[in-house]
Formats: sequence, structure tokens, C-alpha cells
Amino acid sequence: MLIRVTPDELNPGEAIAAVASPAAGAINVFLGVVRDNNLGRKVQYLEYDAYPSMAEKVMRELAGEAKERFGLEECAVLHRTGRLEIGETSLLIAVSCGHRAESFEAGHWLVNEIKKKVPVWKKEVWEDGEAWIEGPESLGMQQAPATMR
Amino acid sequence: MLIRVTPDELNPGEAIAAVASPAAGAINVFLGVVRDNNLGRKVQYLEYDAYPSMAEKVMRELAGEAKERFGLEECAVLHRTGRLEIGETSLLIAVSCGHRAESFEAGHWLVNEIKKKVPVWKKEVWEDGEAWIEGPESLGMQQAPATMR
Amino acid sequence: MLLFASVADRAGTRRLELPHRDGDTVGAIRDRVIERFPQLADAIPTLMYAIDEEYARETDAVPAGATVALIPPVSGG
Amino acid sequence: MLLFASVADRAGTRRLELPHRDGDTVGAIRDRVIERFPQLADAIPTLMYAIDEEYARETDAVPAGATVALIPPVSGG
Repeated sequence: MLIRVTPDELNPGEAIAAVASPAAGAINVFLGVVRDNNLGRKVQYLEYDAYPSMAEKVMRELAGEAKERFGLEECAVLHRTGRLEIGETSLLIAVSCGHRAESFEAGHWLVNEIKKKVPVWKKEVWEDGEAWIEGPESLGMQQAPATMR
Repeated sequence: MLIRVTPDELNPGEAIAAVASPAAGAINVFLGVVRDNNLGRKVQYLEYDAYPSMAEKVMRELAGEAKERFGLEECAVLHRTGRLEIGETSLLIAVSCGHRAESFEAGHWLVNEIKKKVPVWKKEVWEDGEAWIEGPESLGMQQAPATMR
Repeated sequence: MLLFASVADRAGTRRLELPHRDGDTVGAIRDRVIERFPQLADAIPTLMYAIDEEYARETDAVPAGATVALIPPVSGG
Repeated sequence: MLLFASVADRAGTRRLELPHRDGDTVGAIRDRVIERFPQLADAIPTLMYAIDEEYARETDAVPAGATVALIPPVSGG
């Protein structure tokens, strides 16, 4: 299993290669990408904080559970940290298995679990402020300016 | 929309780049891969036949319908033809949209529709024979030897 | 007329030129192909058809110069 | 003790060393952090906790030398 929390760019080709298996008929890849807007606000960039060692541990546990639950051949989960520009990939998941239905189910299940359980946080930076987004799909609260950090 | 039927290797990076969009928060990629077994039989390789111009037309129609139905930003569908070895990618789909749930639904819907409607056929080649697989998940019928083609 | 996959294998060809007759339908043209390649008769119940890259019914009229295709059950992906 | 995201920003630090006391629980240690950084008090209802990279409950005992983390609601992906 390829599991990684890293400040470096995520490479889908690496994740696909990591889940290759002669018994796999289907590979599903999910990329979480930085969008230029959220809940009606224009986003300039994101900054991801993480507890890297624990995040990798939780990602490894979830990948193992997905393998069991969906009969996967292989599974890769990578999360990026630090400053990410619009269009860059923050989350990269790849799963391989015999048939397509399980590949979609497993990928979707993994994204949902990762968003619930992995200790990673995003800060949205707008033209006129910034906020840590805490909790899935929360709007965030206006925070103290960055100079206070 | 990137739509292509080709004898050349399919490149996931190209499909991902083709669906990139500042408004996309999720990209889902599906790879149909040649598996070393089917319905209990060991597969040596596959050979894909296609009606390329019609296949591209049907793929383009399905991609357009998926964009509408799931609110996609962009969509790419590529199918390979000719001889494919175990582990090679026969079908490559990428979709981008605002949120993850739609990306999984759209990808899954597209694979299902493509398998039902696009004029492409696979022949399985085993150690002791070969068969055109006609119809989804059929076992195929033993065919005349290749020398008759 | 275009043939694919098992149908092409069993006919030994992927392409036929057939003279156009007034009032030709997809089914009529298919029947002329079967006369020439009787070994294809048992494929009829499973076949679909296309006229100029569009799925078509057996009863659809075929214009002069059109390309008709015999489409066995597809198995892409 | 590790702090992250808004909690780290508001405390002005990502890492604290706290002396271990016999019978320490996660909640007891968190309360000592809040004494030092009262501005974090309103975050308590949303916090989760970890001991040595495992999610833990407020009532769990903290062994000497363990790393405790305050985990605000996560928002990865």
C-alpha cells in the first residue's frame, strides 16, 4: 500500500502504478482538487495543515479496511500539505480490483472516510481574509490575521 | 471533450489534464485494465475490434449526456484497440466536477453506458483457444481458428 | 456494409460492397449478406444495425451510398 | 502536546511540553492548556484528542512521555 502525507506534488501516475496487479480489471482514481470557489466565496489558495505521522497511520488503517471490505487488490492514499494553488491536487486515491462496481464504491467510501477521520485541516485564503475550515463543508470562521501566528 | 479510439497506449495524465478546470473540486478517473482471468479462465491477452468512427460518435454523445446529467465541468473518454497485454488499459475515463459524489456517479454511469452502447468488441485469447466476447460478461463461444480470418 | 468481431471472422471479410436497390431496408440488405454467408444466419437474433454510424432498426430504409454495419453485441470497456 | 490549525494559530504555538502528573487524563491535560491559553476555551466542545497518534477519549489516562494532540474537526480531502 502506498500511503503518504507530503508537501510535494501528487502524481497520479505513481498511484496508478502502485495499485497495478495482474488480477485487477478496474482501477479507480480520485483527485481532490483545489477549487476557485467554496460556498459562494472566491478562493485564492488553500493551506493544508496536518499531523503527518497520525494522518498516515489513519490513512493506512482506512486503506486496509477498504481492501477487506471491497476485496481490493491494492490501494494508494496520498495527501498533500502546505500551500496549494487552484487546480492542484490535495488528495489522491487509487484502488484496483477485479470489477468496476467495487472500484467506484471503494474509492467513494475511502474519500468519505478520509474526510471524516484523517487529521488534516485546510485554511481558505480569500482576497479579504482567511479561515480554517474545521469540519466537513463548514464555512469557517474569520480568524485572526496571519501576523498573529 | 477529449474523445478518442486509438491503437496507442492510453495515458491517464493526458485525460486528467484534459478535464482540468478551476471550478473542479473533484476528478474521477476510471481505467479498465486487462485482467489475467475471466469467469475462471486464464487469459493470455485481449484483442479489441472497433468501429472507430461510430465508437467515437457514441462516446461523444454519452460524454455530452453525462456532462448534462451530472453537471460535469469536463469529460474525457478514450478506448484502445488492437492487441492488449495483461495490465494494459483498454478504457480510460476522466470526469471533473464541483463535488466528489457526482464525480463517482458520473464515472460509474459512463462506464456502464459505454459497455452497453459503444461498438467495440474484445476477443479473449487463452492458452488453448480464443473467443469473441459478445455481450457484457458473456463467456463467449469457441470460434474458428485465427487462420480462417 | 461493415462486419466486425465474430461476424467478420466467420465471413472472412470486414467489408462488402453491395449494389443499392430501391426500397432497401436494413433487414433486406442483411438478408442478402446471409445468402452469401449462410454461416452468419445464427448470429441474426443477436445483431444490431447501424446506418452511417447511427444505430438503426431492421425496418429502416437505407439511402443509396449509405454505410450499413452489422453490430454484434458489444463488449468494450 | 501538539496543536493544529486554528487552535495552533490562536495559541501562537504548535507544540507544548507539559510536566506529567500521576493520574493525568486527556481532559486534565487539556484543562491545563486552556488555563495557559484561555482564548482556546470556546474550541473545547468541538475538539477530539489523540494519545500517541491514536484517537482517545477525554477520560483516557495519559502515560508519562506520551504525546497528546488536540484535534479540531478535520477538513482534509
